[in-house]
Amino acid sequence: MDFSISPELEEFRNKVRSFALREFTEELKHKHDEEESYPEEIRKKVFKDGLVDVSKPWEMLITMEEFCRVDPGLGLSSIVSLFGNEILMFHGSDYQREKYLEKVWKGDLISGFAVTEPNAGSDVAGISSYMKNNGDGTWLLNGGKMFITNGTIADIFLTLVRSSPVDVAKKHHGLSMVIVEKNMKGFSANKIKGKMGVRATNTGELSFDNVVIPESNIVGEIGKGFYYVMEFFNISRIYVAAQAVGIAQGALDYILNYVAVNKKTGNDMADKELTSFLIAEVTTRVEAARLLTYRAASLLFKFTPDPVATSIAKYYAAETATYATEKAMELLGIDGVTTDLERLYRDAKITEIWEGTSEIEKLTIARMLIKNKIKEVEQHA
Amino acid sequence: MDFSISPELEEFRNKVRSFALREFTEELKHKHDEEESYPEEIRKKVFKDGLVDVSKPWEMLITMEEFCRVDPGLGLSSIVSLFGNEILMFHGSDYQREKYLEKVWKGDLISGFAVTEPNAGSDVAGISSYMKNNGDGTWLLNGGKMFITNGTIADIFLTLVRSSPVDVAKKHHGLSMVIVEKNMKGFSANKIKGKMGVRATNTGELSFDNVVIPESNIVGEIGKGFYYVMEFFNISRIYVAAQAVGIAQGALDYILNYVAVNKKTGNDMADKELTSFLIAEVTTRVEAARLLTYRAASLLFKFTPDPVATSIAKYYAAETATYATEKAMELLGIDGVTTDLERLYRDAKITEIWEGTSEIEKLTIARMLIKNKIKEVEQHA
Amino acid sequence: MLNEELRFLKQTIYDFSTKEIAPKALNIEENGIDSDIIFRMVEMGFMGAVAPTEYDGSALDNAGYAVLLEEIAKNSPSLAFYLMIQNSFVIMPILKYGSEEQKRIVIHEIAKGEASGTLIYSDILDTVDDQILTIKDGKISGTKNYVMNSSGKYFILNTNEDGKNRLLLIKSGGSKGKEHAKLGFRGISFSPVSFDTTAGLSDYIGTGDGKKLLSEIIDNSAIAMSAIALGMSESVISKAIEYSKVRYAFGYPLADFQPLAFAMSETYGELNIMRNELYRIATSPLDLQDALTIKHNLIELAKKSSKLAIQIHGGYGYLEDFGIEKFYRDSMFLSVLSGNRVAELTAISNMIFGAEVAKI
Amino acid sequence: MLNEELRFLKQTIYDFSTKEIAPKALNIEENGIDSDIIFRMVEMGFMGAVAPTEYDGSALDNAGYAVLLEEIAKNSPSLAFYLMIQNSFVIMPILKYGSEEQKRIVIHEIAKGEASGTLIYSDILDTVDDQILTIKDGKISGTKNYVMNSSGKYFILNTNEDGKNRLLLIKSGGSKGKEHAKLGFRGISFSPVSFDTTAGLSDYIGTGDGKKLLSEIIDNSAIAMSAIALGMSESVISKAIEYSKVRYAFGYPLADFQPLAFAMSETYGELNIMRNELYRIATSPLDLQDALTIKHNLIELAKKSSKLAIQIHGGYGYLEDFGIEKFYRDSMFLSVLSGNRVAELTAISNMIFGAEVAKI
Repeated sequence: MDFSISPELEEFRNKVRSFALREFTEELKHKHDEEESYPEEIRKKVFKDGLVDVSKPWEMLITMEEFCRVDPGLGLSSIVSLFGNEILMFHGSDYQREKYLEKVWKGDLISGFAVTEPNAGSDVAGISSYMKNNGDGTWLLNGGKMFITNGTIADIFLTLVRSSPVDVAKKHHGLSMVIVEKNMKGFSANKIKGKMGVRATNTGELSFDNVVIPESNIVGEIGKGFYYVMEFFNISRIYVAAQAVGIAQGALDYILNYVAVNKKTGNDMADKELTSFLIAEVTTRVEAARLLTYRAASLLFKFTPDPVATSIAKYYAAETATYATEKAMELLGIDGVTTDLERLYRDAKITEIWEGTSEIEKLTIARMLIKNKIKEVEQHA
Repeated sequence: MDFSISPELEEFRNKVRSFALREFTEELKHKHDEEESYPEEIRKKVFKDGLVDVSKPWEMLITMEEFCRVDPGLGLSSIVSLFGNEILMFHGSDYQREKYLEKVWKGDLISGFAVTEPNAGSDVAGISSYMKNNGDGTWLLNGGKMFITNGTIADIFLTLVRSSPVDVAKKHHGLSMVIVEKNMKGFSANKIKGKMGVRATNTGELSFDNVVIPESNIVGEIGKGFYYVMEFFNISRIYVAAQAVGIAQGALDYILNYVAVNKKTGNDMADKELTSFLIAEVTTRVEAARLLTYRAASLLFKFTPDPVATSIAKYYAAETATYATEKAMELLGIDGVTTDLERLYRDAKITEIWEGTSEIEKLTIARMLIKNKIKEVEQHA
Repeated sequence: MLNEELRFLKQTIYDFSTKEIAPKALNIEENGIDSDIIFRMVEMGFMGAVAPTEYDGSALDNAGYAVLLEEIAKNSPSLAFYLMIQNSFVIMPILKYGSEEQKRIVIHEIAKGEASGTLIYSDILDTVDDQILTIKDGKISGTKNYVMNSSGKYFILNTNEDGKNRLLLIKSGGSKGKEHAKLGFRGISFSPVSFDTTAGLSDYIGTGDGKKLLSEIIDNSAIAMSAIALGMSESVISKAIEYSKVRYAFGYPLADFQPLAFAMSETYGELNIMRNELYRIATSPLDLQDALTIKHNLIELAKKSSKLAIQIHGGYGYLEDFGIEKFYRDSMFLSVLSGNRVAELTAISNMIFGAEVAKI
Repeated sequence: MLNEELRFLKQTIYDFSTKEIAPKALNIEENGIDSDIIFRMVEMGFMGAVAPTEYDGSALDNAGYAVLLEEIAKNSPSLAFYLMIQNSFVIMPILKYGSEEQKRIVIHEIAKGEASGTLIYSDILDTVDDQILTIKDGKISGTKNYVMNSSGKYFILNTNEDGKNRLLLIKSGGSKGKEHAKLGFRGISFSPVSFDTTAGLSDYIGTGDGKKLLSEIIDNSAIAMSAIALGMSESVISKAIEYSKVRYAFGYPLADFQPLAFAMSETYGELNIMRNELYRIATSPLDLQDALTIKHNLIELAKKSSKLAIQIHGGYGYLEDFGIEKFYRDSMFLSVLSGNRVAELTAISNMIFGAEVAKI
């Protein structure tokens, strides 16, 4: 076992951290949070500086972590234009790769991933957006999507739709993944305003009103959409875990800085055991969250993703992000409410919700473990 | 980063697990718990089967984990005869190595590690056992020790004593490490009975009444005892973390088995989300504890021990052991109180106490982090 | 919160518990509840605490009974649980469902210390390691694995006859198996009991479904169990507080360290809140939702308090002689014995949600 | 637990809060408390809730005042906190320490909605980002960074004159800085205020040490803060319960999933226990230990409830429009504003331990 990070990756970490500390200025952090506006200028810089390279997954992960450590709103916004690209990478046709994927990778197109609907969140197979076969090589799509990141700025959406009538016993059959372009007739998007946190990210509600989907925009096999989504969650949840680790580390940074500053000004807070306990408890959980995340990532990046490891990382890291920001606020008190920590506190909570709530992660973990144990018991019986 | 365990080590793990499952019989587990008796026969077997080899630290760690997973009382007893051997390994003279250490390694001598006193537990430098220089190459030791593992069965004790008058401002100076033999005149030991758990391990109270310590029994440098103990904690705490991981995993084993058995008998407990959540929460913490422990171990085994990583592992793993056994009892309910789980529940709590309470671990973590942060802040200032 | 009468009762029992029970507490754990203690329990009127005076009881009301258990549990949770078995598990069901003959004989004998009884209620706990007793031709057969006070004379138990569950009161007739290793309440026998007997005494108790009656009996013991948990929490956290004032580390008493002091005072604060709520409930018309809620909260508090107290006591907390570790074991055992946790949480949820929920 | 009078008051305020405040709650968050609302607050007698009738107040006692804040906080924690500032932070100190002139003018104006006041108490919070105001030659100078309701007319604040801390009541005279980003209570202005002024009105308030008086004022607001936390918890957990009945996942309402149902009903159960304790305290002679204890517990409960409610609401819980996320922010802000946590825990510990503890 080797828990050390390669010097190259450490160097990369320093590079992205420096970028974030330099480019995520106080002014920009405040502005995009207050106005709920998307920081396109920063995103451009991130791509220009070559900080986003899908062929280097460890670097992607570290970028996510270090960006969110400094500011989740700006940090996420700058890289989330790639959202869903792995689905095209694994299942897209040559046509789709050329027309969409390569541009997404370069940052020239913004991608969105559209699964959630007003009445179907965690229950992915509960979606009702429906696509009917016109029989002429095209399909007619109706329905809507909710809470879609990049909703009003994305050029394309990897969209999960129902492509054959629902079979109640097998609800996850008959779902397909299609590419919806923002310019398609019948497509519209409304910006969702008033998020508690990550307000620099763009979120929208999508509407499909008789949108014509050409056969060429169906990704992979028809009817396999549910499985693509689950496969994708094995990836995206690891990135959410990295977000959460970054946020938690950011909160810990605030705690340690505050204590050091207090110590310098003669306040004895740093010498109080209560402070020590808080630091130890938060540090411990941050370290645990990071290790769980890196372990899940190392399995994924070796092409042996483990959904249990992934869900453990996502659930634990998200809980840690919320916990760490709470504890930091508790320690900093009134000095915390007017700093960036206040925003971090608002940002953190989303990691327990998106890409699968903590509740869904727990079910995923338990179902697989129980299944394995029953198999094991039966083999011994 | 590589989180995988080598196939050789996995094989070794299977071997020790098989040993424990085979040798730690229901009868022996009950007997030694009930009678509070030391399982010398198992210890002999463990050494005979070559399961203890101090030159292979990863194997030692895995043995600790897997033994405690099956039964902490028997498991600990079988390997704790080596207790404190690392101090001799690092600081012992040739004479001490030959006379004591090699025999301890072979299992022919039982070693004890005697630091704690009735009035000094976490506060190591608060001990008052005192050794006076006779000026003739011998020292005269008086005082006593409390909660000493192997107290009434060890042949030798690595004993921390005060060797010069206490300087209140520098209490951790003037402490030395000496080897006390059980046969020395003036030495006596009483068995401490009535431990809540790990009752197969032997615990004693030691008394030194004008014990003559020859110069040759002083380990390393005079006055350096406190530092040797702290250095040793970097090792022993990792083993306690491994104990705790084993106990927590043992509790998880009970949970999963119980759910699988219930499922087979038609009880729908396995399908209840409450059960799923419990499994997911316990599994997550066990995984986190294990990763933290292995990380601390990997640093130690590369001779770059990190006290922060060690204390994090010890504190978190111990908390997890207690937590996991509690949750298992909660799920199994009345079915749990008559099984081995009941004993595991009693055993677990000790890991939060010995070799440094959780409170001390937290202070260790925080102190170093605060120190580093202040240094960092000062450098930037 | 307590009125004068209750305060006086509390003082009396506190004194008794401190002077007579505390010194024997360790012995109770090691050797069980001996006849001397039973004798004193009878003299004090505790064996038949809730029974009317006509059956030789003390006719304590809910609050008085809670005071009794709280104060006894402070020193011997085993003895408190034993008293609760007699009163909540045997006397109360007989008073409620039993015949006049059952009342006259059984309650009298218990109140006088001539016999003790128990309730076998594992049928309503989710268990895989237990059987349901059956009746055929007037003969009870089967083994119950989890019987507290299994050496008692009277058993209230559920049997299945032709698919119907019925509660019976029988006079021993069971054969006691080997004592289980005891997680907690070590002063009380705990073992399997095998039955192969014709029902004794006047058998049937109550007319409804036996399992439902068992649930009712357990529900009705909620305040009593809460009082035991409360007494345990109080005792163990008070001991931790006192110890922290006299035990030094690094030159200071443990009480000087904020995280320790705050952990203890937070627990103590919760304790006060819960105590007030418990006695509010005990002195009001029975509200099952409130009673089950406080029971769950107080048992959790007992677990939390005892864990904290061990930690404060360090190595000493781990030794039986110091009387701390038993609270850690007893609180978990109380939790296990306190009823069907999931069923009760579901019941509470249904009441709160005003609908049947929590099915999955 | 509440007597008939209080129950009637509760019903009245509940109706008012539901009909008049709930529809405006979102607007309060976005645009502040407008004059229409102040007008209604005056009409209802809430601005001077605790003031005697001779100063145009409603003369509510502790319990009545708690009922008011609890019911208002259910719909608008901002408004409830605003009312608490007026009553606990301004009116009460003036009643206790102020001159007759201060009472006649300031309390009257507040009760009539003609002015509002505030208390600057960051001096007793551990902060590195704040200064102590000084007085020299009758002139106050310095900047206070953390002022709630900084747009109000009257300020009670601490100043240091020749090393002595004294509490002053002054008539504005400060210059309001840029509004801070607001974690919570967004309906109330929150900004730095710079002073460079001679003290107005009849200046000194109270005779003791200014910081000690600030602590007393905060201590005395414990029941009021508790009531706000209680109202918030109740509101947010009730919303979660209702939502869980109508929101489906995997074919079932969320309320059918045990871990969700139990988490909600456990929180709800704690809430009931705390409510009973709060009103017990509010209707008894003041016990500071009890009051601080319930405050800490209720604020923690408000944080816990709101976190759970967001989780139950999923993505919707994260959106301002749904009125859930504000409780998450407000409860944390309330925690921060509720006083000096460490000092209060130390005070509680000292009372429980009967000695000075928790120093390290």
